[in-house]
Amino acid sequence: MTDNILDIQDLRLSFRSHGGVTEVLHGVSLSVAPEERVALVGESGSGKSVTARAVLGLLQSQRSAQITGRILFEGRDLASLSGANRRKLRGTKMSMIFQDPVSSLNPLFRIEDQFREVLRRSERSADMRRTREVAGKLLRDVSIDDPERVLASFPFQLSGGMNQRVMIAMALVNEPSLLIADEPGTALDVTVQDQTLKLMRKLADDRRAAVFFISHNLGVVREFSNRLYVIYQGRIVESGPTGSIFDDPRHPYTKALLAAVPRITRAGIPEIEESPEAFSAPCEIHETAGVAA
Amino acid sequence: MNRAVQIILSRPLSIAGSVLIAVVVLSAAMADLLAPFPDHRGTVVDFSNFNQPPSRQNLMGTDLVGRDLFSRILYAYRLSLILGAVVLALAVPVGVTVGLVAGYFGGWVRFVLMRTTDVFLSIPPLVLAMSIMGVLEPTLTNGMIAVTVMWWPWYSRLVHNLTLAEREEGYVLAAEIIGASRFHVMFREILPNCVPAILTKMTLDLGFVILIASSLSFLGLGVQPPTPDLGSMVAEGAQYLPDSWWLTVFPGLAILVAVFGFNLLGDALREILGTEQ
Amino acid sequence: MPRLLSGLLACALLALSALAANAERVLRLDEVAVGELDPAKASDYADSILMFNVYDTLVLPRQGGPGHTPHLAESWVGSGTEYTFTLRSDVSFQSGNPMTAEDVKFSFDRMVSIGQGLSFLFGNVESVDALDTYTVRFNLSEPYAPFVSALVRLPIVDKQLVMNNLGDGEGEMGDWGSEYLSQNGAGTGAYIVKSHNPQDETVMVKFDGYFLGVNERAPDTVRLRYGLEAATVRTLIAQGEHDISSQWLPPEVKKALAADGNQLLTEGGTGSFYFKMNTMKEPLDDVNCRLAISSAFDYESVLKLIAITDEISEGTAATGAITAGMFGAKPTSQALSRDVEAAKAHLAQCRHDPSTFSVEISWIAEVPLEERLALLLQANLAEVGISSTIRKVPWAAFAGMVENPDNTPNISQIFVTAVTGDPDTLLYGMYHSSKAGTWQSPEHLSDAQVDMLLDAGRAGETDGERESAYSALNDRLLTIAPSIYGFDSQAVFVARPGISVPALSDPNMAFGLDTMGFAFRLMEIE
Amino acid sequence: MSAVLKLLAGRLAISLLVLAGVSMLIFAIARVIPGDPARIALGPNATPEQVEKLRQELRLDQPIWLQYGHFLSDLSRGELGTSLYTNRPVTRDIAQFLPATLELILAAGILMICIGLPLGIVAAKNEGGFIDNLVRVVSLLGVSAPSFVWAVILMILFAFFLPLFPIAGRIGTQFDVPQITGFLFVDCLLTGKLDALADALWHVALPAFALALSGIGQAARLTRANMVETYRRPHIEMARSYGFPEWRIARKYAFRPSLIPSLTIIGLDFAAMLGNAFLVEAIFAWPGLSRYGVAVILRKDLNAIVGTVLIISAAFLIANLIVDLLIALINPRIRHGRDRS
Repeated sequence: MTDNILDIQDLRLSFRSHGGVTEVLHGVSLSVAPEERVALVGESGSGKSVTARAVLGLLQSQRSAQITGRILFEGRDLASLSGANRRKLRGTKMSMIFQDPVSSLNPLFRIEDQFREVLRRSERSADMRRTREVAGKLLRDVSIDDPERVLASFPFQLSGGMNQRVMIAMALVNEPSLLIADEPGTALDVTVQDQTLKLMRKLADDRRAAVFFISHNLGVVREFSNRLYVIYQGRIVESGPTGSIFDDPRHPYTKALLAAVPRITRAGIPEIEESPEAFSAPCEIHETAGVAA
Repeated sequence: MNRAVQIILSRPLSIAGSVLIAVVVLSAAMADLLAPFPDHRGTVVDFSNFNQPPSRQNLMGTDLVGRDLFSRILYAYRLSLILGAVVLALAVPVGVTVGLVAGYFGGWVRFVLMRTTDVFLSIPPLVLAMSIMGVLEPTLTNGMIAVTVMWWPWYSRLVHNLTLAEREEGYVLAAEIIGASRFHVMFREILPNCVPAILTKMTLDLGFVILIASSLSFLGLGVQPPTPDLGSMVAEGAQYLPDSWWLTVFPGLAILVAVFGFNLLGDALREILGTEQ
Repeated sequence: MPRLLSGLLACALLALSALAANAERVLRLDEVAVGELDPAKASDYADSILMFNVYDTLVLPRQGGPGHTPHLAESWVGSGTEYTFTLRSDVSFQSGNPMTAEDVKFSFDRMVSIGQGLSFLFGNVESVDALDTYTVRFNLSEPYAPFVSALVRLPIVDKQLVMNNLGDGEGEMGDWGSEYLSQNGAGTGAYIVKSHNPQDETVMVKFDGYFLGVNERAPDTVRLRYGLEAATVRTLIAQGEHDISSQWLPPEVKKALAADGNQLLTEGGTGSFYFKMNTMKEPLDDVNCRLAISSAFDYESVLKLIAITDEISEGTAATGAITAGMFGAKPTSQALSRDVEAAKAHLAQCRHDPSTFSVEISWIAEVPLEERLALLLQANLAEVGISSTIRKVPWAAFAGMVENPDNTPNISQIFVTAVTGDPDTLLYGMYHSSKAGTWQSPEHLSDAQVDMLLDAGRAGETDGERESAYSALNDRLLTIAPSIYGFDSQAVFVARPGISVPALSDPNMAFGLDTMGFAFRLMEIE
Repeated sequence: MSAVLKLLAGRLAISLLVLAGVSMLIFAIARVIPGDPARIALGPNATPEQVEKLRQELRLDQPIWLQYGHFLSDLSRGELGTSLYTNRPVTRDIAQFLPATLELILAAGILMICIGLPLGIVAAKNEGGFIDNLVRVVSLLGVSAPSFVWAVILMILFAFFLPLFPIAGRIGTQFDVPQITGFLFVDCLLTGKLDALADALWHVALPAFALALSGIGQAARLTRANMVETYRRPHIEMARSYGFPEWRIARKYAFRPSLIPSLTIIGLDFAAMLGNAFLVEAIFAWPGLSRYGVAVILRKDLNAIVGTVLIISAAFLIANLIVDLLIALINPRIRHGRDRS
C-alpha cells in the first residue's frame, strides 16, 4: 500500500474493567515514513501512550484490552501475526525508549547484563565480550566516556541522565528501523532532557531510523519532529508538518496547547483551560507537500 | 466511603467476608435468642444424652457432659469477639504511641523503644504468651493480658515505619515551622495519616487474636470451663477423634469461619485503603 | 484411583508388618511423657514400667493373693526393726557382674541419698549392712509393718557399673551416677535398655541371661512410646501399629476400640478416686457441710460416666475410705449411695449459710475426666442449694497451691494408689496430720483419732491387728468426711488381640501392685 | 562484599543485644512463677530438708539479680542448669530435642516456599482471574485456621480414613538409624539407609504440611501482591518492549525483585512456625523441642523454660540473619552499599 514504516488505520481501543468498558482510542490514524521523525502530542490520558504500546504489540496480549483497526508495520498487519512473531519484531525492528530511565532498567542486574539480554535478541550466541564490544561503542556514541565503568554498574549507581543515555544506546543495539520514544527524559531536569533529545536526533539520523515520538510538550516537539499529530481524548485533532502547525494552528485544542507552551514547569506539564465543547471540533489536517526531510 | 462500599460490593470475596463476619457478630450478639439451650453455656450435666452425634434436637451434637454444642459455640463466639476487641483496644494504643514516639523523636529514644520492641518480637508469639500464662493463672483476664503483651509490638513497628515516612512530608514540616507542639504534630498531624494502615491491620488482627487465643486455650492456658471456648473445645474433642468427630469439627470450623471472614474483609480493606504492607 | 492406591499401600504395609512379625516379636505400648529411667527417681506409671522390667527387687507381690514371694532374695527372716535377706547366688546383672549384698546396700544408699522418687518409703530404715556376699540386713528405727511390701520399690542397681560411671557432684559419690542412669540401665531385669529418649521412646530388648529365663513367646523388643495423643493411639491400634494403650485414654475411646474387637486389660484394687475437701477453710471446716456434700454426690452417675462396656469400667462403687480388698475395707455390698434428704439435713445443721458461700471445685488439667466429674458434682450440689465454681489447675500449680490451706481449693480431685499395694501407703500420706498439705492431702486434716489409728495400722504386728486398726479408721473417716470417696479406681488398658497379659486379665495372676502387671517377660505375643 | 559483612556484623550485634534482652525478660518471667519449683519437682513426699537442699542448688534463695549473674556465668560455660522435668541437663535435652524440631520446621519451610511461591506467581500471572481468586481463597483459608486444627483435620483425613501417612513419631519402628548428628535425615544419608530416609520423609510430611499451611497462604498472598506490584513497574514494560520471552520476564524481571519483600515475611513466618510447632508436635507425637517447651512451661521448670525460650529466640534471630544475608545477595543495592546512588 505505502512504503511507510508504520501505518495506523482507524485504531480503536477499549478496556474492560469493574466499572464497565472504557473507550480510550476512538479511531486514530497516523503514519510514519522511513527516516521520518513524527511526534504525537497530547495531555496525559489523551491516549498517546497506549497508541505507542499498541504499536509495540504490548496491549494485544492483555485480556481486558479490545483493539480494532489496523496497525501496519513495514507493510505487515500486526493483528495477522502470531504473538510470537509480534514479539520477534520488538527489540529488533522496533524498540522503545521510556520516560523514566532509572526505574525502567532492571534494578537487580548490571548494565552489561541488560545489554547482553538485548543483544541476544538478534545474536543468540552473544557472549559478554561481544556485548561489551557492541555496547561500548554505542555508549561512546551517546557521549559516555567510560563505558567500562558504566557497563559494570547497576542502574541505581548511575545518575538519571546517564541511565537515559544507556537506555538510548540499548534501544539502538539491534539497529531498529523504528524507534519509539515515550516522553524521554521527562523525569529528568530540563537541561538533561534537552541533551537527550539532541542525542537521539543525531543517532537516529546516523542510523537512518524513523522515530515515533510521544510528548505532551509542544515546545520540545518543535525542535525535534518533522511532522506532528495532536491527540485529544483518543482522537487526532490536528495533523501536519511541524512548522505548518506551529505557524498556523487551526484546532482550538492545538491553540490552547500552544498558548501553554511558555509555561514549562519542571515537570513540563502544560496547564490548559478546559473547554471541551470547542476541543471536540473535527480534525484539522495540514496538507503535506511530499515527505519532509 | 461510597467508593469503599462500591468496591466491596464489586468483589464477591469481600461480600463473602462481610457476610461471614455479619453472621458471626450477629450470632454472638443474639446468642441468647438463637441458642436452643442458652443455659448450656454454663454448668449443665445430662449424662443420659452425652457425646451424641448431630441430630434435629442438637444440631451439632452434644458434648461429653450432654450439653448442646451449637448453643455453646454461639456463646464461644461472643467471648472470642470480646476478647479480640479488648486485646486490640489495649494493644493498639500502646503500640501506636510507642511507634509514634520512636519514629518521631528518633535518636536514642527510638533505639531503646524499637530494640525493646524487637525483644518482644523475637520471641515467637505463642511462646511469649505461653510463658506469661504459665506464670499467671489461666483466666480470661490474664489471657487477654498475655495476648496484649505479645500484640502491641507489631503496632509499634508498623507505626514507627509509617512515622519515619510521614515525618519527611511537607505538612509535618509546615506544622513544625508554625511551632506546633510535638504532641500536636504526632497525634494530630502524623497519626491521622497512619489510620488507614492501622485500621486494616486491626481488621486482620481481630481474626488472628481469635486464633492465638484459641491456640492458648488449646494448650490449656486460656479461658476456663464451664465458659465455652472454641480452642478448648477443639483440644478436648481432639482426644475423641475420629469417633466423636463433631466435638472437634464444629468448633474448628467455627474458628475457621470467623477468622476467614476477618481475613477476607481485611484483604479487601487493604486494597480499598491502599495500605499494602 | 485413590482407593486402589490406598489398597495397594495397605497391602504393602501388611506384607511388611507380617515380615516384621515373623522376624521378631515386638511389643509397642505408650505412656505419658517423660519416662524416667533412673530407678531412684522413678515415681509415676511410665517410670515404674521401666523399673519393673530393667531392674528387679528383693521380693515380689504374690500373684492372685496377699503377701510377698522371694525374688532376688531367696528367703528372709525378721520382724520389728531388723530384717535379714539371703540373696540368690545365681543372679547376674545385664553387664555380667554378679549381684551381691553390696549391690543391695549400694542401691539403698543411693536411693536415700538422692532422696527423690519413692525414697520416702524407706524413711524408717536407718541403715543396711552387707553381712556377707549373699546376706544383707536392713535396720529399722521403729517397727514398720509394711516394710517388706515397701521393698518392691527398691530396685537393685549394678554398683560396679555405676561406680565406673560416676559424674561430677559434691561429695565422694559425685552425682551417684545420675547422669549415667538417666540414659542407661544397670539392672538384673529381663529387658535391656537399647535406647532412651525421655520424651519420645524407650527401646528395650530381651536379656538372654535373665536369672529366671524368659518365655520365648515374650516380646523380643519393646517400644515404650511417650506422650501419644488419644486419637493417635486410637488410630494406631486400629491400624495394628500399636499393641497396648495406656490407661489414660478417655473411656469413650476405649469403648470404641473394644467395639472394634480389641481386648480390655484391667488392673485394680490398689487405689481410689477422691474429692478432697479442705477442712481448714470455710465453709468446709464444718463437718456438716462436708457430710452434706458427700451425701449429695451422685455415686451412681459417676459409675455410668466411667463405664466402658457392660462388664468393664474404670472403677467400681466405693464402699468407704479404703479401697475394696485392702485391710479395713467394707464388703463390696455396702456401696455408698446418694441421699439428697440427708444432704439437706446436714446442710441445715452447718453453721455456714449456703446462700452466703460458694465452693470452688478444682480439677487437674492433665486429667480431662476430672472436668466431667467436677461438672457432675457442681450439678449435684446445685440440687441441694450449694453454689459452686469450677477451676482447672495444671498439676504443677496444684502441687504448689496445696501447701497452704488458704490457697487450697475447697474441693480438689485426686486419684491415689498405694504405691506398694499396702493400705499404709494409700492412707498415711492422705490423712496423717504430719503429712498435711501435699497433693495427696489437700484436706489438711488434723484429727488425733485418725493419726492414732494410722500409726497403729503401721505398727501392727499381725494381720489381725492391722485389719482392726484400719477398720476403725475407715469408720472414723466416714464420720468426719474429709473426702468424698468417689469410686475404687481400676486402670483399663486396650490391647490388640493376640497379646496375652495374664497378670492384667486373670484375677488369679494379678499382682495387687500397680504396674507390676506390665512385666514384659510374663506377656505373650502370638 | 565488605558492605554485606558490615551489614551482617551490625545485624549480629543488634541480634545479640536483643537476645540479651530476651534472656532478661524470660528470666524475669520464669522467676515470678508462683509456687516453689523445688517443692513441685520433688513431689509430695519430700522432707523440708530435701526441698531446702534443692532450693539452694537452684539458687532460689538468692536475690534475682544474683541468680541472673549465676545464670550468665553458667551460660558462658555452655550450661543451662538441670531440668526438673527430665532430671537431665537442659543443654542435653535441647541437644536431643532441637534437631527434631528444626527438621520439622525446615520441612515446613521448604513446603511453604515450594508451594506458596508458585501459587503466588500463578495467581499474579492471572491477576483478577478465576485462578487468582481461587488461590486467594485457598491461601486465606490456610491462614484462617490454627495449625492445630489443620493438624487434626489432616490426621483424620490422611491417616485415619485414608491411611496413607503415618501419624506419630519421626520414623517407623522397623528402622534403626544410629544417632550421629541427631538430624534424622542427615543420619540416614550418612549411614546410607535410603529406605529409612524415605520413611522419615513420609513421617514428616503431614506434620510439616499442617505447620506450613498458614505459611503457604502467607507466602502465596505476599508473592502475588509483590509480583502484581512488580509487573506494574516500568522495567517489566521495558523488558516486554524488547520482546523478551514471558517466562524470562517472569523469572528475571518480576520474580527476583518481588522475592525481596517475600523473603522478609518468610523470615517472620519462621517465628510463627517455631511457635506453632508447639501445637503440631503435640498432635503428631513429634519428639521435638516445642513439645518439651509446653511440658516444661506447664511444670514450671525454670531452667528448662529459660533454656528453651532462649534457644528458640536464637533460632529465630539466626533465621532472620540468614534472610537478611539472602536479601543482601539478591539486592545489589544492599550488596554495594546504599549510599552511592
